[in-house]
Amino acid sequence: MSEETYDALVIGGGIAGIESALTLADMGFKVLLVEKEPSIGGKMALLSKVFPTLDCASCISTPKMASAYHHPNITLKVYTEVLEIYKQGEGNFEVLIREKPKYVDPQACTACTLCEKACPVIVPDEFQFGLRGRKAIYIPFDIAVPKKAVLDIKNCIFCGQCERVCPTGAINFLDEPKEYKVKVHSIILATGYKLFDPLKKPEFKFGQFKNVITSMQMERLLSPTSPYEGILKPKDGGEPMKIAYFLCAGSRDLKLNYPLCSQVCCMYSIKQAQLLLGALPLADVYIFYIDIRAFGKGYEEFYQQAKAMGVNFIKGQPSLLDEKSDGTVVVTYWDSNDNQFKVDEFDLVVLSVGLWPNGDIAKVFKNAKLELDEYGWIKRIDENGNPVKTSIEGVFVAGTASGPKDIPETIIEANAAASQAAKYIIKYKR
Amino acid sequence: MSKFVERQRIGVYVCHCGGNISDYVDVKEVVNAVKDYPGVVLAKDFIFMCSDAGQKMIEEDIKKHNLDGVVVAACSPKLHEMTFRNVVTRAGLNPFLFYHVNIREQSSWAHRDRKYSTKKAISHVLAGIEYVKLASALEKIRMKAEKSVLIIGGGIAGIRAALDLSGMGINVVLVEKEPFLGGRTARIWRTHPNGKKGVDVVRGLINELKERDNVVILTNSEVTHVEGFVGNFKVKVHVNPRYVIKNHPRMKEAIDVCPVTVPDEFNYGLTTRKAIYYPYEGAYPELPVIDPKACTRCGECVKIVGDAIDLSQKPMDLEFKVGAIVVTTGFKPYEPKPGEFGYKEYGNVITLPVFDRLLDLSEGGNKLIYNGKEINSIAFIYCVGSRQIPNGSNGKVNEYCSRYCCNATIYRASQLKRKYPHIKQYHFYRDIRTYGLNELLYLKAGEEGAVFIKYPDEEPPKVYGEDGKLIVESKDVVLGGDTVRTKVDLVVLVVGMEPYDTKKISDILSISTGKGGFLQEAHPKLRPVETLKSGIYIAGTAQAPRTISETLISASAASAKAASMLIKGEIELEPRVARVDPEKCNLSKRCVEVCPTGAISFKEYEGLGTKAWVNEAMCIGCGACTAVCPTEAIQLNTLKTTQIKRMIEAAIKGLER
Amino acid sequence: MEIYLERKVKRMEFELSERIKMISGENVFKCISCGRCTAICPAAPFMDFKPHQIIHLVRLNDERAVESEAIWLCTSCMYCSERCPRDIDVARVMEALRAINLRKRKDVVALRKLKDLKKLPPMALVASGRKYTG
Amino acid sequence: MSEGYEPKILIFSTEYISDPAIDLAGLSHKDYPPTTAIIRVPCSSMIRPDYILLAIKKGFDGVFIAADGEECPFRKDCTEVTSARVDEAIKLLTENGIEPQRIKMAAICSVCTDAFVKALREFYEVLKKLGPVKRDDENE
Repeated sequence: MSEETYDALVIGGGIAGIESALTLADMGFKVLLVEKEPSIGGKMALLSKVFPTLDCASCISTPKMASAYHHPNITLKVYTEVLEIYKQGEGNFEVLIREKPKYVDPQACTACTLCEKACPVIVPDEFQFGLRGRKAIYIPFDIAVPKKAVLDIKNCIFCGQCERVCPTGAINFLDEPKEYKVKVHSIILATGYKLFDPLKKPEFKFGQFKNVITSMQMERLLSPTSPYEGILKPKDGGEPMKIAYFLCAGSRDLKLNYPLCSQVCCMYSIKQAQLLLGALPLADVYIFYIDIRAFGKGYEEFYQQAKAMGVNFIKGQPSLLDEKSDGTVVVTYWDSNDNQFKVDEFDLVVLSVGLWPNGDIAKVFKNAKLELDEYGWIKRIDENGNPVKTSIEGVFVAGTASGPKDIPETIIEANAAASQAAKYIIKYKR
Repeated sequence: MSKFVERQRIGVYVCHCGGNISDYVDVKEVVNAVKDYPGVVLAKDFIFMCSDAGQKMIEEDIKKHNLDGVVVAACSPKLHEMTFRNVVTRAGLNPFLFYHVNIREQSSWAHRDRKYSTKKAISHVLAGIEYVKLASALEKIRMKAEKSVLIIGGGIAGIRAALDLSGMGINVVLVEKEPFLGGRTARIWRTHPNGKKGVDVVRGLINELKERDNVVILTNSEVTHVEGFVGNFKVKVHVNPRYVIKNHPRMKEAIDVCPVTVPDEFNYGLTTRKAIYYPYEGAYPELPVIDPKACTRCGECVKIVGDAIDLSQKPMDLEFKVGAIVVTTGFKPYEPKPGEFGYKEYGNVITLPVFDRLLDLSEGGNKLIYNGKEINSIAFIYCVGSRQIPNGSNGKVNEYCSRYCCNATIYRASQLKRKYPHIKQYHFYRDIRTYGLNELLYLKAGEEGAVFIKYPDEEPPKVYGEDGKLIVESKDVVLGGDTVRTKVDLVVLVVGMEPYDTKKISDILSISTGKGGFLQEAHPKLRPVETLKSGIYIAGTAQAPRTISETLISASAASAKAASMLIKGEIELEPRVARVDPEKCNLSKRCVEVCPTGAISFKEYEGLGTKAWVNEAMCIGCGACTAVCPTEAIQLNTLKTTQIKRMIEAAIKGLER
Repeated sequence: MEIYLERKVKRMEFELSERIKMISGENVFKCISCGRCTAICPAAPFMDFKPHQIIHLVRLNDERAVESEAIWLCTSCMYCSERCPRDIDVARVMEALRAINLRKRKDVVALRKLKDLKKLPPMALVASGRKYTG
Repeated sequence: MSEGYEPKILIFSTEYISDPAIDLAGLSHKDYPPTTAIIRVPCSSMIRPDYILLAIKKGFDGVFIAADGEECPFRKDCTEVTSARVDEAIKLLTENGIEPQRIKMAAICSVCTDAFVKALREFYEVLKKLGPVKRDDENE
């Protein structure tokens, strides 16, 4: 079997990976872009609007996703994992990758959604963060790229309905994983982050009180492709009138052994607050904070704007929550602004969950050590010289794989990684 | 322009999409409606046009029937426009003679009534046919580009960009206004995270730069004029004399012998230097400079090193051709107004950059001495010159957050603790913004005993003297507004960043500045290091306050973008640009007003005089000019005004069937 | 190390925060004033200084921390310690503050002087009763 | 007359932003008036006022401009520039004795299907109330 060769392997098809791949491809390098989910786009594709300009997130990500899909220099592999990487001297990496079986022939699938309609199995939709169900055979989300159905075999009951309705005969229950080796000259890690799981912090009552949701769920509710077509309380489907944000949920917490700040929660909460005031003009929004970290370009102004719009910022965090029978959450807190003890009722509590490391990628390097920091983020070994360098020469890191970052920084860093990879390829490509 | 012949041999292909379209659109009806339409030689339907069989069919038809235009009516162009473009190209037809009509997302899926969706589909297909009839064959625009980049600013951002670009085989001209490279970073005492000195950070980068043979470094120089456009900029650089021409083994003696002493600006006047000097050990270029303002032309130094110094050296003006420009002009620290927190009023109120130099100069001992007095307690006041609240009377205020200061100060706090454990620290802050991984610094500084006191946004602390001591008095938010007073030996004002002379550079390059005077990117997320002017990139603190590593990252990113434009030595542009028919142009100049990139100017046409002209390298193809031209002289070549008009007429025919 | 500390204690030249650190082992400087200890504290509504303020006072070397009523109202329920994101054992700091008083043979809370006596959780009364015997 | 009257609408969509939104509306089977035809342009700022007059003269009852608004990839001032063209178009329509309500512009982001459908439906109702365009016979 002849091995394919690429100039660069980009692991992770979120906005960082897409941007790195596009920049390298524009320079004329051949890029292999690998994404483990069935669609590229990562977390950004699921956001509503982005701070501080309130641009619509999909207006930024969709064109980039499409050009990554169509770029003649980019080979895109979705639903694909990197299993093993061996470094064979400078400028040479051997990579073992596995394409997971989709059970749907992507060439034949026309994204007609007939199979989705026919499928009788409903499971929670991970792309809607459990706010809605999806079928066992499904197209990941509205703006997925590539827009092809995937069969989730774990939940499939093999009823064959999809096969019967598929007009192109794309369904293949006998599909098998494909494993093969490729050679690449350099690697960019854009593996991103995972969201903090609020179940680890039972005091927030996530999972116990229905009207306690995460900020990512709120992001979906606010987005134009919202699962409910509106902002509704999960408990009774009513419109929330008083909403609380708890910042630093899963960040700056030594009890969780994770003292880092997640960098974006303050800003996305302020953004969501502004959007909420737009969507629900009569609603009151409270943000409970320790320090408001509005540090980027235009962020402080955005924070002041939210204050002027009437978002209530309260220095002081609650930690005692109670639920009334109608689902209202009773919150006790100390208000430093008024120097008062308060007990307040909220229709909806949003946990501004933090960004946690996704350091699994370190394991795939078999004969070289990818250093992680003590919390699991990929370590930058030359912070003040060449910040995108990792402990392995020729392997670069982009975006949130090396620590929490906002979108502009992620995109800038993706380009920086591309530039370092390009230099490395030029130096060592034989 | 030449008389255009309409395309007469168009093939129309209507896809069933396996029922996705045909269930709600009568595909046969669509084919029947268009097959006898003028200009159409054949119309076919097929179950899956995008399938191999469908593609082959189109390819063969083009060859067999000598088609000169193709319309495919299928799904959204986002999905398969590329596929069919490639099919058409494979068959030897220009890809711009193809039009993709959407009858799935915008017809069969949108409407449940077969009659209406069919009408709408026909309307779209007819419009598509009219488009193709008037379409012109287009090629990508290729232009030769200079494979070289001008970098303005020799701080770490400029050096990083120079390293990256030269490493990708692109020639670099690095222009620095000061006599030495390294910018503000060289003055930093210790940098996060490993306590490296600022000068060592700079030195590390410069050592790498020394190995490059495709970088021209011009210090003591300024860019005075820039003209041209992406790929072909003409740049004028004014080089001020250094007076020291080459190195000499006795150069040190020559410096020692200089009789002039002036305050050393590198150390903010904490020390003095000679008229001939190096700012610090190991500064680059490794050649001292003579400060013409301080030098008395006494000639003492010349006596020692002879022709290594030429006091009669004249300034030079150089000219370069470059393909792109990276602007990394950096920042300047905010200078507090006299009286602001006791600044200039009390001797022991200094700013953070000065404090940094003080720490660096005190490296040797274990006591920190300022103004002849030992320092045992320090109060840091945050947000000086940042997050200022406009109140209508105080003129220009910096509303933005300067981003680096919390991290920098808190890192200093830890380093200070390590070196001078006895010094008590009080930090008066509004919000501690040690974002991301920097939070560890805050945690550490706290663990080590730094006291943090949050003051209210509207009521900053007061600084005043009492019995020869400085008092900082502030309200404490945590204690519900109680007043806290502390006696300290030194007050350090944590000053923010202000853009450095961006007005001047933005005028020379005609790029824009945004809020606070920082250079404005084209789009914070889509094009974060590009400006609206193609070929000009920005990085580092000239764009926004940043830390060292963020500055380096943005410089690398700007290099990547500049390189992807120039690396092939030619620029490839999409053919979607506006063009002027000089015969029709009546010089209304409305196009010039509406053009977002300044691509339209005027040019002499033979026999026609001065008429509008589009610089294709600068045109982004928005078409706004075509909407305002009174004579329709300017046209987008992928979507001409006549095309749109004919499409409108055709579309209504479809709906009215 | 040990000896050095001993000597200092006898002379009582210590800063409050250091004394607290010696007695309880807790470093109050880690506090980021998030207020979670106060929000969960069942006795906080009755305290003159709230738990997070007590920590801040200690950090500021303010004697009001030692003299406050709050430390006697603390029920040592440990909720505050459990919730602290910076892992400060707030209840231990409270105990240390009480210890400082008790070592000075200074009993502070006179139950009959307390306002809102009836509203106090019974546990607070029990706890403060216990503290008298310290 | 107005019983069976179905206003015909010409929609200008933009390639990168509002066209995908209209696609998405179709994909989610959001019902909007079918008597519409869509022409996609790169940027809404390139719509000439005379296109609008032509469309109405040739038989459309209204023109809907699905503009980019803030999201325009070409220019930040897209909304202002497009609005200026719309203002000119309104003037042109008025001069030709056509109601200015027959033109509508709305910013549609790339996933704003609801905004699109809502705006279009409202526009359809407006046109329905206005009734057919009074055209000279020669144009019919």
